[in-house]
Amino acid sequence: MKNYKTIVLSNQEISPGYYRMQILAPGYDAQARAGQFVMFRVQRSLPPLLRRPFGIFRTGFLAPDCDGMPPKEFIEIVYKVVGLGTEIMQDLHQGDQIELLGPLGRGFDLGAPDEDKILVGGGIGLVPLYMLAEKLDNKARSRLLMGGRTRDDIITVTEFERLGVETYVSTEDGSLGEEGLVTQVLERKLQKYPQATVYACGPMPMLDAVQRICANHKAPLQVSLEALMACGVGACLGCVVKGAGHSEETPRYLCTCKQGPVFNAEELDWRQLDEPQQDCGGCR
Amino acid sequence: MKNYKTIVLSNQEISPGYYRMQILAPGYDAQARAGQFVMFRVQRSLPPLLRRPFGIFRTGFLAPDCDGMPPKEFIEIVYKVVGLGTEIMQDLHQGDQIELLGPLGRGFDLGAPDEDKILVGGGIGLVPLYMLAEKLDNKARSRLLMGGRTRDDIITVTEFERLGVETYVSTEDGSLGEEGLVTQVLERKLQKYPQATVYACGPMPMLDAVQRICANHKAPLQVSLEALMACGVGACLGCVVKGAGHSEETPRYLCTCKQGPVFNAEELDWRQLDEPQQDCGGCR
Amino acid sequence: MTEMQGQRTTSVQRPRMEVEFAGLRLRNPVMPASGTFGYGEEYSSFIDLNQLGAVVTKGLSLRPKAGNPTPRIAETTGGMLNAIGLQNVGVDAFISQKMPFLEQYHTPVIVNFFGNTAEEYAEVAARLNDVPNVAALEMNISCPNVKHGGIVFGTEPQAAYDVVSLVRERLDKPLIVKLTPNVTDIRVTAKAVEDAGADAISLINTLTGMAVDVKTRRPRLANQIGGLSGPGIRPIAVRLTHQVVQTVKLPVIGIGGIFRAMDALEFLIVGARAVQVGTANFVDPNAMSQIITDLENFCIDEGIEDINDLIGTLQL
Amino acid sequence: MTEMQGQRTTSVQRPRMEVEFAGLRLRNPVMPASGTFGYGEEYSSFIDLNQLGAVVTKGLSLRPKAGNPTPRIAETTGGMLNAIGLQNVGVDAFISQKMPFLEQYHTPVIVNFFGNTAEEYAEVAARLNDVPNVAALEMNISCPNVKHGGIVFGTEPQAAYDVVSLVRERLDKPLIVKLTPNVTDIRVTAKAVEDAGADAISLINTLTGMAVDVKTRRPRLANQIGGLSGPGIRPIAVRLTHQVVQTVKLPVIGIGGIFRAMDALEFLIVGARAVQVGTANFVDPNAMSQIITDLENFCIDEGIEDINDLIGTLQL
Ligand SMILES: Cc1cc2nc3c(=O)[nH]c(=O)nc-3n(C[C@H](O)[C@H](O)[C@H](O)COP(=O)(O)OP(=O)(O)OC[C@H]3O[C@@H](n4cnc5c(N)ncnc54)[C@H](O)[C@@H]3O)c2cc1C
Ligand SMILES: Cc1cc2nc3c(=O)[nH]c(=O)nc-3n(C[C@H](O)[C@H](O)[C@H](O)COP(=O)(O)OP(=O)(O)OC[C@H]3O[C@@H](n4cnc5c(N)ncnc54)[C@H](O)[C@@H]3O)c2cc1C
Ligand SMILES: Cc1cc2nc3c(=O)[nH]c(=O)nc-3n(C[C@H](O)[C@H](O)[C@H](O)COP(=O)(O)O)c2cc1C
Ligand SMILES: Cc1cc2nc3c(=O)[nH]c(=O)nc-3n(C[C@H](O)[C@H](O)[C@H](O)COP(=O)(O)O)c2cc1C
Ligand code: FES
Ligand code: FES
Repeated sequence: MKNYKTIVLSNQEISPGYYRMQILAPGYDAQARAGQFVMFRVQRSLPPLLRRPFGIFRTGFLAPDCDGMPPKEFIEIVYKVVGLGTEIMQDLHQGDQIELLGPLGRGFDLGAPDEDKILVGGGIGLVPLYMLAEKLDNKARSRLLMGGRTRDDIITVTEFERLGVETYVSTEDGSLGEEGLVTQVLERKLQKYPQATVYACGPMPMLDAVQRICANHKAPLQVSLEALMACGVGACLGCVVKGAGHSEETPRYLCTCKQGPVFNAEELDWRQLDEPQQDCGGCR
Repeated sequence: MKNYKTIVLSNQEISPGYYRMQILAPGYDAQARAGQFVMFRVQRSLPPLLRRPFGIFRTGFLAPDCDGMPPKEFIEIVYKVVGLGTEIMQDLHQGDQIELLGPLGRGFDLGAPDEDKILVGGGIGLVPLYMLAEKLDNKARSRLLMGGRTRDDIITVTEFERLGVETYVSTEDGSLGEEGLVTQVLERKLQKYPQATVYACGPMPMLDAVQRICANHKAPLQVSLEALMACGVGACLGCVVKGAGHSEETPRYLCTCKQGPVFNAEELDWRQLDEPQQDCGGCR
Repeated sequence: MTEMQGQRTTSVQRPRMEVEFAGLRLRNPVMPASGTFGYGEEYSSFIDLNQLGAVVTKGLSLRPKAGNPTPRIAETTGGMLNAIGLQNVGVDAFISQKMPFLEQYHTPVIVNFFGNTAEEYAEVAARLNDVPNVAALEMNISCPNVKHGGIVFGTEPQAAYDVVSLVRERLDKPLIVKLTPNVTDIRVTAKAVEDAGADAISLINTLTGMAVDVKTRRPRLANQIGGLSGPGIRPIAVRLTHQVVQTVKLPVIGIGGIFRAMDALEFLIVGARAVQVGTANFVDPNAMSQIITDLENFCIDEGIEDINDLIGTLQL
Repeated sequence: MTEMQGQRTTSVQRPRMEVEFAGLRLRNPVMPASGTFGYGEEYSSFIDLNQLGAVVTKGLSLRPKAGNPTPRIAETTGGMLNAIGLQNVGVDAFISQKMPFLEQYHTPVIVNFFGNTAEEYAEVAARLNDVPNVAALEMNISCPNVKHGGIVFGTEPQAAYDVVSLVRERLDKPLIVKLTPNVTDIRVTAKAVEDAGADAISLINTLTGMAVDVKTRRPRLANQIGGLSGPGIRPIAVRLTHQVVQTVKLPVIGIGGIFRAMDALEFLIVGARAVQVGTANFVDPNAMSQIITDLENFCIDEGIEDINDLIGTLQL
């Protein structure tokens, strides 16, 4: 975990309203785990006041320079333009100075290589699943279910396919892949691979449905959550989510930034996760 | 007077810390008078909250496009980087969107063509004098005295010379032209041209000295002042300056933005103009 | 280069934007905040005064007031401090020299006023009572009472009650009382003002603040302290507006840090019947016009036919 | 990519940065504000705790406190609202689980605490009184008194006096009392707290605010209202600090919107002996470190040999 000033390497629109940004990020390739995130800040920009959290899409090394120096590490984030901060981000160019705090939080548990795995991503929720898929030892036994409202929300398909992960696409309007919800597909896949571990990231209603299906099938489930965050390091207690066993009398809150963003489904209180007040403004 | 969104045409450093910006500005060439100013805002930028006032250096027309449209008007401003707003301004590029409110305030009274005229500018105070010099009918009878701390503060000399105005340069450190204060030169010139009208813009201590010299010589004087401004149009009453006859008991305040920024020396209360509280933060 | 604009050129049914309260009928709920729009004329080349819900004047006193020494303003993060010192031409010069300009427009004129004593307040109100085209008065009670040790009228419920009662006796026109936020419990002042016979409440006036120039080690305002306004204070203003709406039956006008339609909507949703735009006018003379257009568009997008259907619809 | 840094590598004589007050001796006048720095450990991989003037903990109560439902935070222009609801591990768990980490450093630990009743306050203080490495206590009186209709202790001078007196009886360590800005006249509270035996005053806690999501028409905080912090409130905090310094003899710690050394200097110049940095930590975990460096550099540039020579040097 570090905080430093660094620069944007590239920033491109990859689908209407979705951008992919490469950032010079020493230390990340060695340290970052799938499911972790960064707190991103546009330097000298105020507003926004607070940093914005983004999942790590992937890490890597730049092609080495001819200067004999060790190759440079980068991370990539993929973000959807939704408000003040992301609107400013979309205008960033190569060389612009930013600040990066990370890698933060608890990532996915990669499990054993000989397990079946089903990755379920909705819209921007696909982001952390890419790094997860990349790190999985046995890609042949992993399937990725991609869901979105329209074809525009199905981002980075080619990247996933290049990894050699079997992918299934569904859209609510049928503009790409199967028409309907990604959870339909999950239901079918779990029937086919009843021993599978499920990894999911996406909007809360999707996660809620995924949780129900997994509970029915008794399939282990890891979910990656979003929450409003101020600090990202467990200091402000702004990002909490209700934990299993939470009640008015014995409240039990978990920090999404530190104890998450990836949780085992059993750790969470699912009855209350879909309450409207859990909605973080524009939670998708 | 108009307020509109427009774009930066160019923005270049012309001396260390001094920039010259060309802005697309329909209507200004016909309307703007020498000594008037604009309220400038970097769009979508907050902070700074308030607009920043800048004198108009010159107006003009771009070389006509081959599209058959009438040629486009522009203005130029010349600014010194001193704080938050000007720091952001120095990073603007061609095509960046900004907002312009103006032309504002009372400009210089150009007087009669057959008068001797002496223009006295200190540092950034040279800005409104350029447009003034340009508009004067009889440049042969006009002299420009340029003062500054060092050679870096003597900006846009070549532009003035190109106008055909006789220019005299003095710097406090002697790094360019005569060593000493511009007011020394003024004293000499007024002896030579005792009927001259004086136009001055620059830091308050300079204006104060100029006023004393002119009063001694009974030379008519017009000065252009700076003041902290919020609105620029006479609505907030933030920019006032003490008028002639001002006292604690019968206070008499004039709006720099509306009744100025150019005042006849007799309109102002010179005893109090050099009080420290008149200093607007970084007044130069 | 584009002239600022925002009107949609669709055939959609435009929502009803008029609001009515305290005997006023406004074209829309948007008006300038006192002291940020001069006497109307200053901004009239940038914005069509006929577009506005009302015009609110700079605060007027019985005699002309010179105001404070300079510097009078200082920019702060997300706001500005001002200590103008209520400089104004005085009520009589306003009536003779400034009203005629405003009478050219068919927009209601709300005259903001103040005094140094309760009697002065009452006297200003009485003089304005006879001016036909003055639609309503807005009484600024954030002023020190020189007869009572300089305690600000608006911070003492009893003093607020007394001065509003006195004005009420002399005034037939609608009386809006503008509250100061610099109190422990604004509900108490609001109640006092309601009991004293106000027709509406507007809030908030500026919060008291101070800034220091660290190089010279002087306060950045000659007056040392000044009033903080701008977007940074909006959450405080929304909270206070909410509290007052919950406390009194009077209609409320929300003020504080409104820069965009979204900001105005916060106040309307918590229950304000109208809003005033202050500091935003300095930043963008077109701000009110844009807010009006965007409020209409918001209503269209949300399927709201009458903006009154939005007012006070906070979901708790 | 550059690691953040700012130390000048010149041979200039470094200024004296230590400040002393209320029996505390701090390496420099910069410390975190309660609730924005966890229990110290959370930020320890980003900032060397040994660099700081002191560490101030999250507010502690007698029993663990769960805090409010979510959403608990909302960004506003130039600030943020929070309604964390004082979630904390409780004083006993703090002593057994959190103190050992802090004891690894030689930076004074200031423990912030609160209660729902005066007795609870006193009991928490008593338990902390016996913890050797706790350097001082900071008492947050911006909490509702559940025994008295939920009136906030800090808004009632008598209630403030009573609760501080009670704590004073049970506490030998230095007692800092942290004031709420949501009052008509903070000088009255400051005086009450001084009379009740406080050793120092810190201010300000957050201002009460509210924000509304205009699409859902709900408050953006589940708790409806929350505390406003950040750079937008700084002018209010500077003004209140100035007023309190002028009123009491106690040393004062300034808090509110401090993001840069320039901001800290405003408080020191009006007379604060130290400052606390809150929201800025979220934006930049390195903020305090940068502020300390820049304060030193400011002293060097201005030829100030001892930072104490700056304190209270406001030119009026
Ligand atoms: C752990 C984590 C990982 C994330 N990963 C990604 C990602 O890979 N790609 C991506 O596009 N988005 C991701 N998000 C959501 C992303 O943080 C928000 O979309 C972003 O903060 C919106 O900022 P804004 O200023 O554009 O929106 P605004 O609505 O203007 O933001 C206002 C405030 O709300 C917060 N906020 C708004 N939406 C969200 C949200 N959905 N989740 C959390 N905070 C929110 C902002 O951070 C800010 O504090 C992630 C969120 C979390 C918590
Ligand atoms: C009528 C007029 C004409 C001007 N013409 C020019 C010009 O041609 N070229 C040029 O470089 N400068 C000019 N100035 C000064 C210019 O407005 C300031 O340098 C500029 O506003 C500084 O902004 P900042 O954000 O960089 O500084 P900051 O110090 O961060 O500004 C803080 C606040 O103080 C105000 N301020 C600071 N210095 C001045 C000042 N000297 N005068 C007025 N307000 C100030 C700012 O507008 C802002 O509100 C003019 C000022 C006036 C009133
Ligand atoms: C420069 C200035 C002058 C003001 N003068 C007055 C005044 O004369 N009377 C009054 O009641 N309020 C006055 N106010 C307060 C505003 O009307 C308004 O209540 C306050 O600025 C908050 O709104 P805002 O944040 O939109 O500016 C003034 C505010 C400013 C900034
Ligand atoms: C998320 C958050 C939690 C806070 N928790 C506490 C607390 O537990 N006790 C307390 O006395 N103040 C608390 N505060 C108030 C801060 O200590 C500080 O007084 C306030 O934020 C103003 O400073 P700032 O503008 O630098 O943030 C909290 C503030 C924030 C933003
Ligand atoms: S974001 Fe601050 S505790 Fe999680
Ligand atoms: S700047 Fe507002 S009156 Fe001059």
